[in-house]
Amino acid sequence: MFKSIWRWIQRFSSPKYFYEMSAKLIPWFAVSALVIGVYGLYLGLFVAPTDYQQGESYRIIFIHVPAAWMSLFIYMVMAISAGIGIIWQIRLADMVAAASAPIGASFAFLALVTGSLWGKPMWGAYWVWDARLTSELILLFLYFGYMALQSAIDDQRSADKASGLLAIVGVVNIPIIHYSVEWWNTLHQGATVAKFDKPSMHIDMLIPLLLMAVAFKLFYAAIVLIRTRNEALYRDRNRRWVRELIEKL
Amino acid sequence: MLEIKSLECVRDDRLLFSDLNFSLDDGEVLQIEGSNGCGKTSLLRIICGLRLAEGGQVYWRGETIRANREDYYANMVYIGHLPCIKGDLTVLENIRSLLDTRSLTVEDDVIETALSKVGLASYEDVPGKALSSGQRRRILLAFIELAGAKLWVLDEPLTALDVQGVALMESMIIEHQQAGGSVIFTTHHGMQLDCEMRSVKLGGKEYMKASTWDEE
Amino acid sequence: MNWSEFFHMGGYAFFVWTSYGLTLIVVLMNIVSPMLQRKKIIARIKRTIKREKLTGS
Amino acid sequence: MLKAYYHLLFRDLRLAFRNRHELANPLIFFVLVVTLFPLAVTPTTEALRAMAPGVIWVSALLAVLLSLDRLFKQDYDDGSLDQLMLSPNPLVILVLAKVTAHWFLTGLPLVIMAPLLGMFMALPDEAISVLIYSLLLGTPILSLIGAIGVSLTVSVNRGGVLLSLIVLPLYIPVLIFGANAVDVAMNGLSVRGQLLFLGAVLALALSLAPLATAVALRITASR
Repeated sequence: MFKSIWRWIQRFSSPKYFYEMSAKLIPWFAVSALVIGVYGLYLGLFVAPTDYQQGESYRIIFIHVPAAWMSLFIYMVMAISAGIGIIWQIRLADMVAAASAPIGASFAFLALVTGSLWGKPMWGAYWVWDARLTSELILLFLYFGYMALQSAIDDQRSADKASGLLAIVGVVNIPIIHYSVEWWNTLHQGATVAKFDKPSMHIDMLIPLLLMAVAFKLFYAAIVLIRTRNEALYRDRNRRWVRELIEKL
Repeated sequence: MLEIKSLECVRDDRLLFSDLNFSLDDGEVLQIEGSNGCGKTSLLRIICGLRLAEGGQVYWRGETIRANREDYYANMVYIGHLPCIKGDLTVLENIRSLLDTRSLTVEDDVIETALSKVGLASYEDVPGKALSSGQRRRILLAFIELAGAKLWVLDEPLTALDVQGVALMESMIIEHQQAGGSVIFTTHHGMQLDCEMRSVKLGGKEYMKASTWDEE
Repeated sequence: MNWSEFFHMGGYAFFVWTSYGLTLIVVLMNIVSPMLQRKKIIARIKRTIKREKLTGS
Repeated sequence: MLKAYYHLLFRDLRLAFRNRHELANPLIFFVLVVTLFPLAVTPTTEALRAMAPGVIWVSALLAVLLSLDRLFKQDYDDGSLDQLMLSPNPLVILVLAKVTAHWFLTGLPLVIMAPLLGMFMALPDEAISVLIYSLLLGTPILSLIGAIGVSLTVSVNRGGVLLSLIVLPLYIPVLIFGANAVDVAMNGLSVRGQLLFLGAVLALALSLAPLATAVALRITASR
């Protein structure tokens, strides 16, 4: 019983099988991301009412908050798949982890930049040591560390395992970092600065926000599949299935 | 005693070997042969449990070396390319710290006998940095002798040894075999061993060409 | 609401549109870079195949 | 098992004491960096007091970071690390021994040196004692987390910058609470919460970091 499940997992996690399957999945994710994203943007930019405190500037929320959520979500995905790769020796999981890092880093970067663009009208400065922005910055550093370690080790397998372990250590640390930054922030800033992403959430604001979050997730799914396909091609460059595939191209 | 079953090793996406099977009984000597880069060192590191194989298992007394870790490591000693000698410790301290990792307590005079056997008599207080590389390797020979292991895994044990050193290594292997121990080794130097010996050849023609290979 | 008012964003046009513009850039980069990467990898494997055929191994 | 721990601990300590000049280096670095701040900013008492907790803690952090290398580098280069991993004893115990040795050789001297630096930075007495407590709780965490970082990067050539890149973000909570404890003590408030937090993180690091380090060492050795 257990053995047959294991076989099944191994078959479905073989890079070759994944490569074939993912080609069919990507268009679905991409199209639904586009549709939901466009609808979300329409609701967010045209339908959602103006915030009575922040005026129109709050509309940055529809990308800033989903981007921040995604950066954290992708880190979790990275750590979990790296853990699967380390424990069960499933190569596909390592590939997913490696493919996720640049996407997650780009979302963290986006969250930082949009956050500071939002902060300028709110606080009068592009950068304020706000708890969320600071945590996001540290998260970006964690991504950089992962990618630096991944590219510094020559042997692919060691690189995967080493950076994967770092991702897991990072995940254990994220709550601690988050808590301590939050605590540090309340000490040093008091209540003079308005809270960041809690404008009184009107339902017409909440729906586009959630739609955008879903669109971002689908977008990530499409891109991570494309990137994992690249990883599979590159890592298996000497295996027969890749050679046959390339000769056909 | 030691059994290797369908071992597979991949390095930089090159298949070094696959479906490798052999076993080693008490009192057997086995040489791993093959050209540079064919995976001899990787194989020895897999046998020691330092490197994880892409497929297959290594069994010690019927159980995998992971399951039987404590017993295996108490009975196996490995010597790699590196000398494991600290320049700031004396010869005696060096050998003691090596034995400590194996949780062995050995009397001073036993160590002295072993040292004199490998040609390092009265070197006990000399710091490691004052030794030549051949002398450092000789400390390792004394360590193998004292380790009390049944299985010796030796990766290029003749590196940096002079003629007497080579002869010493050869006689030690034969002695160990006659006492019922077993040895796996690799070497690029000719080793004249006056005993029964088997060999496993890695990187035969079929593997050299097989830079392309199949899944599973 | 007319279009010029919409683009004006109540005086916050710069912040809002820079944010959305940057998002667009990041999204596009995420799409383009794996495509380029794929091209590079395929070209590299093709070169390897060619080399192996030449050296006859 | 306990014997294996002591043997390795004493071996590392002995090795370090054979190289006494190297032993002092992180300490001198620590004092030197702290000295730079009054020179760069201003030596007035109020200014010094305002930045003292942060400056001392950041310097301690960097001093530990610079010394992390000696945790595994030498053993990796001369092959002793392989022998340690082939020991019949659990690798976690050996990792703990190495980390303990590292703390004795860097963390503890930093703690001992702290009162002097507190005086340099015009800290009041009660703040100095809190500085000692916070360093006493915090530096072992730095060694424990650092051990994970080094064991992942020992095999990398010129891994020094890489090591700081992956370790420093993980040090942030310790820095925040350590520096804040001193800051709060200067204002005569209770620092119980901060020290308890550091203690909790220490307990967590003590139980998880050696495991992670052992796994990391296996990954590094699997070459």
